[in-house]
Amino acid sequence: EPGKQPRPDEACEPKETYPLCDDLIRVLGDDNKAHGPWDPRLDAETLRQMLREMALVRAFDNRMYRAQRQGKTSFYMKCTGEEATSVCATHALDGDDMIFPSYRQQGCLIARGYELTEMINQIYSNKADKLKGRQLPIMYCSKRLNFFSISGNLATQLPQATGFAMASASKGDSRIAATWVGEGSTAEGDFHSALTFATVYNAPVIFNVINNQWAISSFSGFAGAERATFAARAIGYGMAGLRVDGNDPLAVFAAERWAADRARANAGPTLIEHFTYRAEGHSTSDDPSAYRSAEERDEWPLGDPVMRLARHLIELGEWSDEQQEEMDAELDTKVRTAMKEAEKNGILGHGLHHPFHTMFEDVFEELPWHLEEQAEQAIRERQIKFPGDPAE
Amino acid sequence: EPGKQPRPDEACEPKETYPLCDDLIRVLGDDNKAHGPWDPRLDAETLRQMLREMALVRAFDNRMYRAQRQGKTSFYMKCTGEEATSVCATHALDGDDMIFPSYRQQGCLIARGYELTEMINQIYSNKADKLKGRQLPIMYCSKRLNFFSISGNLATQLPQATGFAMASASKGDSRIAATWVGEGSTAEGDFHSALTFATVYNAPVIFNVINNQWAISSFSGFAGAERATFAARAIGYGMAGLRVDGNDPLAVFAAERWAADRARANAGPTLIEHFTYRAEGHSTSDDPSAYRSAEERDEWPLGDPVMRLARHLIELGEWSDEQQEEMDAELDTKVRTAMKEAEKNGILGHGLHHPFHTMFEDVFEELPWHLEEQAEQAIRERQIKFPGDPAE
Amino acid sequence: PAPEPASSDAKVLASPVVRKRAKDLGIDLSQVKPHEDGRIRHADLDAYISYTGGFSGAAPARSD
Amino acid sequence: VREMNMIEAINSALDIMLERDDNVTLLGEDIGYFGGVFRCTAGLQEKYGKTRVFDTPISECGIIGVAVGMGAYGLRPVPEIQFADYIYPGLDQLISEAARLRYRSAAEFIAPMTVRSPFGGGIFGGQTHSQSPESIFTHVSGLKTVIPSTPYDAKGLLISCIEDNDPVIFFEPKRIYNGPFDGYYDKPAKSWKGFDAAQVPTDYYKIPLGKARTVREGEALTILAYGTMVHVVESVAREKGVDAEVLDLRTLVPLDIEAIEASVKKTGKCLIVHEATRTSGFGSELSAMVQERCFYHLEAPIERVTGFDTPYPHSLEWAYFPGPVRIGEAIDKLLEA
Amino acid sequence: VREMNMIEAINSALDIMLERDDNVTLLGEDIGYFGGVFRCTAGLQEKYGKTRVFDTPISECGIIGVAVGMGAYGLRPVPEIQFADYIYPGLDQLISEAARLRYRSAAEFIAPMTVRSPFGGGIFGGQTHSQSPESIFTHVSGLKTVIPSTPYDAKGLLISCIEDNDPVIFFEPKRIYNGPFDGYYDKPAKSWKGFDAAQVPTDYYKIPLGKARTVREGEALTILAYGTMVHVVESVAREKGVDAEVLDLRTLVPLDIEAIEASVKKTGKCLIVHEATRTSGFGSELSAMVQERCFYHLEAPIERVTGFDTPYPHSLEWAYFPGPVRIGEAIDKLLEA
Ligand SMILES: Cc1ncc(C[n+]2csc(CCOP(=O)(O)OP(=O)(O)O)c2C)c(N)n1
Ligand SMILES: Cc1ncc(C[n+]2csc(CCOP(=O)(O)OP(=O)(O)O)c2C)c(N)n1
Ligand SMILES: [Mg+2]
Ligand SMILES: [Mg+2]
Ligand SMILES: [Mg+2]
Repeated sequence: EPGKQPRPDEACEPKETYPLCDDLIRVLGDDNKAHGPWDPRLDAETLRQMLREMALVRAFDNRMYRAQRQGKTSFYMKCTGEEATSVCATHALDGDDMIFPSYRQQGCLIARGYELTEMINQIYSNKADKLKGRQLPIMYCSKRLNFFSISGNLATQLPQATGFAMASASKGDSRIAATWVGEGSTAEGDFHSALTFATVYNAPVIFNVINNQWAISSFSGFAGAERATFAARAIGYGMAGLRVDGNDPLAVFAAERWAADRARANAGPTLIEHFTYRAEGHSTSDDPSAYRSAEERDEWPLGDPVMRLARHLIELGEWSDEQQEEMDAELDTKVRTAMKEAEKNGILGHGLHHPFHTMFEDVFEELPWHLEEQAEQAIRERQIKFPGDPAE
Repeated sequence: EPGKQPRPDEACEPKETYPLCDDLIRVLGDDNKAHGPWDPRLDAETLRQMLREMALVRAFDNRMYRAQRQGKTSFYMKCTGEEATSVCATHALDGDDMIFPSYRQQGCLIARGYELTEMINQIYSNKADKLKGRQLPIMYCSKRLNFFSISGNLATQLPQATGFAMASASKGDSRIAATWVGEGSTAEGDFHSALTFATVYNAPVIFNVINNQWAISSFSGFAGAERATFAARAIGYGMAGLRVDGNDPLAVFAAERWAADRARANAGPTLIEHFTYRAEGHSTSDDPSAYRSAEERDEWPLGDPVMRLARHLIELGEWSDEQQEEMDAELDTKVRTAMKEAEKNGILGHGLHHPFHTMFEDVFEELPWHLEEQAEQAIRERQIKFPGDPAE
Repeated sequence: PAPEPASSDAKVLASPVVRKRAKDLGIDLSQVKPHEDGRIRHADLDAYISYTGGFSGAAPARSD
Repeated sequence: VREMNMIEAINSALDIMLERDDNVTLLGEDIGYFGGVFRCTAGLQEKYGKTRVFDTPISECGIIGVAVGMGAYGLRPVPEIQFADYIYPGLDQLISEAARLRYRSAAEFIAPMTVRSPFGGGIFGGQTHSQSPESIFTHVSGLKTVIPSTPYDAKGLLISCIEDNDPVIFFEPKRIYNGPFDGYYDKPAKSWKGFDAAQVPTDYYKIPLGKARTVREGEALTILAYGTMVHVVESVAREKGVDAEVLDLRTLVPLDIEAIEASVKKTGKCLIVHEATRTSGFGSELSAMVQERCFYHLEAPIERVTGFDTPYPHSLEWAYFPGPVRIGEAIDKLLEA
Repeated sequence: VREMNMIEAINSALDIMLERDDNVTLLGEDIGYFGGVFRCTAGLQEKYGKTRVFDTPISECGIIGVAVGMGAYGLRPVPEIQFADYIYPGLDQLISEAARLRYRSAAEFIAPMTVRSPFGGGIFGGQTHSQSPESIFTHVSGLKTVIPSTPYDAKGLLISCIEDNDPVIFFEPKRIYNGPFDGYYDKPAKSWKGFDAAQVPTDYYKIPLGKARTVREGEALTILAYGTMVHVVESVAREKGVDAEVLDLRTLVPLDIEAIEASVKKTGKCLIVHEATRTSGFGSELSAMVQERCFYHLEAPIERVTGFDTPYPHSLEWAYFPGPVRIGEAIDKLLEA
């Protein structure tokens, strides 16, 4: 029940959080009001900002999904319904805290103000893609925004975040690390390594487990959800754990901020389970109707986080349906403008890629002789295949 | 305090065991009597049998340690102080339950009646070693006794035990699997995989974590012991967990039997932390004085399990100091007789090894051409180096 | 990379099959005049053989 | 006999083995209810139940580790690793355990598992859905490595692998699941329809491990390939009208050295083609062996055509892929030598 | 300059780098208080404290994974894997993460780590304390592989690795930690005492990566080796009085191809020696490259002398080890060819 979960002090013993591992921290009630000690008491401006970013993520996902269907790129992944778990969590962090994301955290980047065109260039793997077309679409990276390079290999980011946090702590730095992982991916050994190292060294790191109840076609039970919550994993390590309604933007913010404050106060790591729902397919390569019922989506467990925040703002008298509609239209235009901008740099497979030599760069800091030889080979092949075309 | 820990029903909800994860199940009191609901009420004959086997393990360890020092083999590992965790746990299992050991479970083999000569042949890697000299000393294997091949790679046996248990369950078989792992090794990802699979499939498997407080030179805190017990790891998975005084033979037996009954009743896996103490160095390659104080060993936390059981039997009027002394002498003779027997088959590095061709066998079921070629090479080399000596 | 032209004291350049044939024929390859790229081919061996009037019957000419 | 693509042929092999042997058990991420992300196990859980064909947690270490334990019990597990790129977390269980178990237990325990995994690029999968790590496995004593190139072979080889009592890694070239690929990414994709090798008996049959297939006979040079590259090589040879002998190795370990040796001794020239990264790719072992065994027959340096020593780049994957131009160049070089 | 064995030389390199660069951080199982099971890190925790030199949980995945994160922060981590045989649980973090990070982030993030690990056999370590898995790493694009053969080289190379901004795997041949080994296990063990290569400057110096060392010059044949085998090869050549040119490769990737090519073109014959399992060992890559680049200079088949394709057997380890007899046979064969 919203508002009924106790909120222990940020510096408490991990034990005090254990009841929260089996509960669900909620702030927004059916009455669209904020309740209880976890209410972060954010000002309307911040709330509107979070709303806007969540809506932007939604608009972006919809457009990019269609772009993939139109053949502009090879692959896309939406985070529909999970926007709060990235956007609102990022708001609770400092800008220089380091984010170690999984692949469904476009919301973190958007919350940090990443340029949509940059994102789309990456998705199109075009000549302006700053990752030089090397990565699968949506595998972003931005050192400037303290957003680590996304890996295709699940759960590897967890020990990495822990290592970053250990390094920061050892340098007496106040930066913390936060990492995101799907509930299915928690079964990987990296999850255990990360939690073990984090407890042993009391690392200032936050583990966000996004329990959207599905891992491709596998229900969360295949990661152990039927016997214990994912937040409860924390108990085994003697780590603080929280379980939060991931579709409640205020609760997500509050839990993440609690963990950030705790980490920054050197009181240790926190595992947060964000209970949410993957409203769409796993990716553009997936058709969820093969393994789950259509009704499930229609019921949309926990409700749409965007609408929940909008209704809260309306309830506060700080927002209106008209504003919402206007904003949605504006954001869609914004996305479309960015798409057009990005398309000038090319779409996947239409020639406007990076020069062939870039393919051999950054394997090492310096190009060794064998890669130089191979680069020459690649460029020669290109000239043979497209005699007219200047290869580079 | 001995006897004060509640004993839930074997088929209980995992939750009921959680208080036991932070406690320590003890049966034998300072008065050398058995106390409380965990008293397994074993008859004197069984107790004497367990006592004898623990003492035999002790005698064996002492002789083999010296044999290594005398150059008869390359390596040895004692389990001094931890005898109960293997001997008494094995007694609680059925003979056809499958054991997936780590390297310090000589007690399991001895409890199942493995011939000492066989063990020593393996330790000497001599021509009668049924593992054909291929494995490091003490890396035993006995399919006949349902004792799986020991690996040098830590924690790999945990998912394997789970897989065995899953297979047994899927066949409707009543055999269960039990596996042993050092507390230090629980940090490996395999531990997490095993516990995850075991919960998801409700596998009939027992995870024995032998917390002897040291992993080579590293205190158990480096595996996370300062924040939570190892038994508490179970809580994170929603698995039953018990924490037991590993130097209390009755408590070890009782806990293992509880878990075995539970598994056999299809009520799921159990994690048992055996809290004990590695009284000696890690192995013959190790000198513990470099990292821990001499007093620590002298205090021998929890007391010697062999003496504790002996005193209990004496208290029961079923044993005496004289019998104990006699038995020790007899067991030492037994070990020395077995050593002499084994030495007839050779000691390490003194010629009485397996023929060279065996080195190429069992890589695959059938010898492929490249291994046949290599075998010929090896035999030719031997003839060049020792022209007189019949190579095979 | 293409074999560089042999200098006067350089080693003989030839494919293994040419070396084998020369060996079977008892020909010392260093006596054979290589092709202009420095490498001895079957044709160069053939030329050597017919020049020396040797074993041309036993070893039919081959092309590369 | 029925026309099947490679997915259907694999599915048929699994179906038959599940039917014939109660101990055959399939496990892997998304393989059960859903039938696998490439649908290779479609319908099998429904047919054989959840203890024979089941979904697993996302833990490759767990998947291979429990398969070792199942093998110790007496089952014959067939774990699937969703992409070869994701096998690394399971490598310790595969290398240190499955591959060593027979040896270290003196054959008391065995690991008769067949690890299936799609591998290779050319599907815009980016660097973590395109790798060809086969050479790593060929270095591991105790492991067999098998790679089919047609639906017919896939079924017959997979059945042999499952019946084999040693651990086998069975890499499925995902680029040719649905049709052979001649290397021209810019031409319309072909399906397996109409190809002889897609005529697959619906019943049980085996293709022995360790035997290569002569794809075409020739005198001018020998080309060694496996998986997707067999088709690319074949089409280049055809196109160029070169009298090449093409061998599809099918099994990398144990290798059919006899077939290779006989062919290279006949042609005197050898080209090795694989998609994997060049350095220490399996081509290096092939090259070394051919050189050792056919040295005095060699008329030209053995050539390797391979992927480059970079990760597989998403947008430049066709620059990475060892396609017709790279292969053609190497053939020319060999013929001119 | 001071006489050091290889352990002391490594310790000295680590000490100097900890001193010079605050970002250098050592981590691994038992490396802190205890100073490592081979004592390579002895005294360093005491000197630099527990945040610079620390013990870790027993999780190779964690060790390499946190090192990636530390690198992202700006540290220069030097993780130790206690034995090369135990690196497999950390392979995913090494291969899919450390080695790929620079590439996939277009150099925004790097993994400037040096993974140290003792490898190789000849110490009665049995199959899980004797492996030589180097070739696996040479197949991974983005990783460098370095193997020293003397105390002098160990220090100079290790300093270069630590300063290098790419991930490096630094394999330490444990058989020669305490003294060079000529392959005669039945003779008394030698220490490094009195050997030139044990005269190690106490100060900072570097040996560049990618440069081989000419151990001895010769005209009759070229022998390529690294690590322990350098010494075995050298002593066999000396003993047999063969005019062999011996190259110690020192770095496998990137390889000093120039030195190799020049030598083989001079001698016309090449022997490659390593302790690792033969099939797909690094010898195969060396053989392939030499053959590609020196083909027309070759007067005899390139020979490989290697460990066998079996696990390293405990009691028969000297039958496994590529010792003087095996090497001698190959040399004779090459000279007679
Ligand atoms: C090591 C590894 N194994 C398998 C995969 C294939 N894979 C990609 S996403 C996915 C499901 C992940 O589910 P979850 O962690 O719940 O994240 P979600 O997609 O729900 O956000 C799988 C199995 C992978 N990428 N990496
Ligand atoms: C994967 C792996 N990493 C490291 C080692 C080296 N090693 C052998 S024993 C050991 C300590 C294990 O300690 P613990 O698990 O507590 O068992 P104990 O020795 O106390 O019985 C280590 C680190 C190994 N054998 N395997
Ligand atoms: Mg999920
Ligand atoms: Mg221990
Ligand atoms: Mg099989």
